[in-house]
Amino acid sequence: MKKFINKVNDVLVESLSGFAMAHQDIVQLHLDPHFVVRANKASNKVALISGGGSGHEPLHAGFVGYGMLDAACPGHVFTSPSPDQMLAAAEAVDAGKGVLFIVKNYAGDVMNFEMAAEMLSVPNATVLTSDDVAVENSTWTSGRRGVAGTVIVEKVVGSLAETGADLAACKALGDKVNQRTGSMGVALTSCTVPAAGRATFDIGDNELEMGVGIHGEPGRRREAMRPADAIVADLVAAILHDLKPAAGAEVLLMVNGFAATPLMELYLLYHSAEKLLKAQGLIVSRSLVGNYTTALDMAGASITLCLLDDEIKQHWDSPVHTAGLRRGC
Amino acid sequence: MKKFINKVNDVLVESLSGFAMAHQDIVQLHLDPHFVVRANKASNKVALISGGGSGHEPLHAGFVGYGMLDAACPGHVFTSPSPDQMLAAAEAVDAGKGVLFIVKNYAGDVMNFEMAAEMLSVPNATVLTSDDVAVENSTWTSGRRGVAGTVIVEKVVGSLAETGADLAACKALGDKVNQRTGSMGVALTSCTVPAAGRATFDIGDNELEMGVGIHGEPGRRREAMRPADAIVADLVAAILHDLKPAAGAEVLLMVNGFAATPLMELYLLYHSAEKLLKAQGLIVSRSLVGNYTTALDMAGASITLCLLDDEIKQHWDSPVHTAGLRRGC
Amino acid sequence: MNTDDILNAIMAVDQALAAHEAEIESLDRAIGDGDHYINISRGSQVAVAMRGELAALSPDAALQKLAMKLLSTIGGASGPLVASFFMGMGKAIKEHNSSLADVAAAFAAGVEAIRARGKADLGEKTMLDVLIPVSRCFTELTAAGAEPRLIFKELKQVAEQGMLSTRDLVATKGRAAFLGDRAIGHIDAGAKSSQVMVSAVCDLALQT
Amino acid sequence: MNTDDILNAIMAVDQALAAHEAEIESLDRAIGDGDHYINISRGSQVAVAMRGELAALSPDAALQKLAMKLLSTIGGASGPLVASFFMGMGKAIKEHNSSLADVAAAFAAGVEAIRARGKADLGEKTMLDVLIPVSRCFTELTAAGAEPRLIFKELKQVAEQGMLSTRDLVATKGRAAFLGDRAIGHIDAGAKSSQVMVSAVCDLALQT
Ligand SMILES: Nc1ncnc2c1ncn2[C@@H]1O[C@H](COP(=O)(O)OP(=O)(O)O)[C@@H](O)[C@H]1O
Ligand SMILES: Nc1ncnc2c1ncn2[C@@H]1O[C@H](COP(=O)(O)OP(=O)(O)O)[C@@H](O)[C@H]1O
Ligand SMILES: [Mg+2]
Ligand SMILES: [Mg+2]
Ligand SMILES: [Mg+2]
Ligand SMILES: [Mg+2]
Repeated sequence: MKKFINKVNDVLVESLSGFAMAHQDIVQLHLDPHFVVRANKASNKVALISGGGSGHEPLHAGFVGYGMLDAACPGHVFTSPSPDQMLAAAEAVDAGKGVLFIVKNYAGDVMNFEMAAEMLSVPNATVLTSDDVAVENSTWTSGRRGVAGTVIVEKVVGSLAETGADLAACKALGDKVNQRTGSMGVALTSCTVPAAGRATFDIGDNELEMGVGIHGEPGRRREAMRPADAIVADLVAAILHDLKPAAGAEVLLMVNGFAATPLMELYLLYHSAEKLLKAQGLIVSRSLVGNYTTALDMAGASITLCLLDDEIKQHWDSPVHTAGLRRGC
Repeated sequence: MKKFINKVNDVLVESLSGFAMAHQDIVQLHLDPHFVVRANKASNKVALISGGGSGHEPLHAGFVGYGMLDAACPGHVFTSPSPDQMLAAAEAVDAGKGVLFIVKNYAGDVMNFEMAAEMLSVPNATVLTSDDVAVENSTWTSGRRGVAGTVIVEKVVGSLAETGADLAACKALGDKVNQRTGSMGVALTSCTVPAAGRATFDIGDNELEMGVGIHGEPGRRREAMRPADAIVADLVAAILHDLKPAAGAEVLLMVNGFAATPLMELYLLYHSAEKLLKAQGLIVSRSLVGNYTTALDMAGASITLCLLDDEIKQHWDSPVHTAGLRRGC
Repeated sequence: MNTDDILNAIMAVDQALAAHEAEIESLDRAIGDGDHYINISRGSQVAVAMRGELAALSPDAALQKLAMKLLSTIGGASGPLVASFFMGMGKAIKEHNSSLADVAAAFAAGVEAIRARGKADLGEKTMLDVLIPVSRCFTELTAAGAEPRLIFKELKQVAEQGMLSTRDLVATKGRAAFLGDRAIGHIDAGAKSSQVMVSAVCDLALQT
Repeated sequence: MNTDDILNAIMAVDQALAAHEAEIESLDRAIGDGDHYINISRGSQVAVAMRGELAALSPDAALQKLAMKLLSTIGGASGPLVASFFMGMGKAIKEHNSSLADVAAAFAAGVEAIRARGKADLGEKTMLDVLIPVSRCFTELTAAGAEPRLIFKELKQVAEQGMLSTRDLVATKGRAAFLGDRAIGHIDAGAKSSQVMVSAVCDLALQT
């Protein structure tokens, strides 16, 4: 393992501290318990709080700021944060209109946020994101994973919350966006958890993992490396199979890097995916390409599609000012 | 070599096409010869044109747009573009106030831009960036390499050009920023040029290359992997030795990823560097952390310092709207 | 049972986990995300560090305090589950001098709290495949008035069987659930760490 | 020399470069950025593809046209240098039926154009360490009225020596200049490709 770190146990606090120093105009960091809030507390709006294991940067702390989150609770690497973090964050950012938790659907995150929600005295609700189509939903499992589509949920609900909408409306929009969003990822290399010191999984020089999770969880299948167009065709087919868009539907196309894949390749994937979607009669009217929901140092990428409607478009296009996403202000 | 590509010869055009599709609100792509211009041509300003070998994305095409470049000329991977590209780009973006070329100091880039400048009928000037302190300047070499500091030059001069300043003023500011900027990089892995199909250099599992270039050129020395703080101390010392800032000087601190190093580690490096600079009595008042001048798929990072003054600060802070950097609009 | 027994159990559990680090880690790497040992040992280490504070408290208060600390320390899926266990046990245990039957009842309450929190049951390839059988056996044997040494020996065996039983299961809870059939053939990390902890406490009881 | 000779030389150069792909590539990887073979062969391939167009032109026009195409095709450091060579040669060559001495003079003009463009000279560990000695020898031998077969054999040797001479040099131009002493011990890629091209053209001349 070769990483820019000092002591394994200091990685999280040093990295969060650097993040807060570099973006002191946008965020403020609290330690023990760890959470990140906006530099300027918002008033008269539903407070949006997300969080999860670290290692997915810029998710979630990178999306704290005007137009997106009010607070983020970073856990240890790939480990859900604990309820004391959510409680302290909620106390800091509650502005009298309640708290909406945005939680990626993993057992650990769900249970920790659930316990925080139970202990919290302020009105609150939770949106669970579960956009990863690699794992089929079924009644007897805990359901699909939340991955890069979470960024879209945070952006869109974040925008609605700035308008002063109430808790129920924010939750409803979050659930709607989640239902209209599907993602699937592919890994070319494993990631390495600093504390573990070695690769999470082994993968051959000519192999890829189709449907991989953002923690390096195995996906649908291991297969031989193929041209980008063939990989994209499989990812897009799996997502469309799940979302079943109407003919001529308008979509947001996101190509998300897992951290070690260069922008040059991400744009090449975008080109391949947009061509394919157009050929299938879909209208790609919004895009996002870059490293937004990463998997430590994994080489790989995911494709996310979100079925747009006027409400989602309006809130996608609105101004946002965070470390990880900024437009219009 | 595992990359998301189709045919090696199609990488550049497919990637540029994806870039242009994803950012059609900002840029427009021309092929044969290849260049990228703003979606909306600017008027009554000096036209800023940069370019260089591809593989450093978002540099340069990612910085085309309001407040930065008017055009970018992407060459093949790690290969200077050719004069016909600069000539076509200049013809497309010249707005009657002349053309300023911003060129990283490599023999190939210098000669190709020089030939274009000689053939161009429009008044023009060139800023050569040469911020890499890893290679000592000397009278008998072609001088230092231009690396991540180029982004600062493009941002600052881009802002001045929007005010309608003339060609001489734009060139003067570009030269000033370049003189006040120093960078040094470190590689943990090699990069792999798609057409070559294998790593540019070999490096051990416990080694780093101190002073590496953004094409994988060897740096000052190969050494054993060390803690982040020790690496940062060497990078910062080399830059300060070169820039020799006055006590209490105000600086911009940039931590630039070479593509495969996660944001978590870049922020950890930022933390280490800012602490060190503060301890030396410097004031870190501006920051930039992320993948801005990459080296294909290399794991590694560089640190850049720019000595600020009021003029540079004003133009650093001003609005910019490009695919790779956006603020204030 | 008194607070001293809790303190000794904490030490025994911490040491036993450390002795099984590589094994637990590699199980979670195979079908989870590789951090289970890190999470659970972060918990056991903080528990060890708390022994001074806990010593002054009654067993119920000690377990409650421990639960809250573990809740804010462990994180991940195991954090809320382990914390729920000690909360449940702390609520159920007598203030002082619990009998073995009392401890069995409190243990059952702890396991029930895990079930409630994780909405899982026997056969879902989780720590419950160790804890539910252990709890049932503990309750039955104490109710039948079995000899303590026999009870602890038996519980170790039941824990071992439960742990091994997860090998052939498909997971329907936790990260391994994402794998479908691909999880078959791997023992669940949480089941292994639970078996290690149960064994360590039983060994402690057998020594004294 | 006529246009046919240029077309034949293009074929010969393209084949010779291809035969030395691995060697040239690895030299630029060692002390450059690894793309010299790709750059130069992109040029030779486009030249091959242009043979139809060039056939109708006089040698001077053909060389000028080739130069402009190479300028927009090769890129990198070698693009402007190679293009300058053919521009310089094209300006200097006679319209038709050049003698060997005319060709030597035109070659010298091409090499001079590289020097002017790259601001480099002998001993800076570049392609000029092949081209300058070859050009000097070519001029001298034709001036002395030497027999063509002897001239071409001699030029091949001079090219080889020039190429080998770069091994012990420190580079002061091009990417290898960033390396300082670390470039010692490696042959320059541009010197190698130049030697391969010179040799290929000499072999062609020797065959006919
Ligand atoms: N719903 C659940 N009920 C009971 N145990 C569970 C549940 N979900 C997960 N587990 C247990 O937690 C263990 C994983 O814990 P850990 O690795 O610490 O957390 P994470 O899965 O968040 O990385 C699994 O091996 C399993 O035994
Ligand atoms: N100023 C110069 N004058 C003459 N030759 C040069 C000069 N700079 C570089 N070269 C030659 O160009 C070669 C490198 O060409 P190439 O690899 O195609 O370009 P780049 O260095 O841009 O990658 C070097 O090996 C050297 O022989
Ligand atoms: Mg985890
Ligand atoms: Mg090159
Ligand atoms: Mg785990
Ligand atoms: Mg080269």
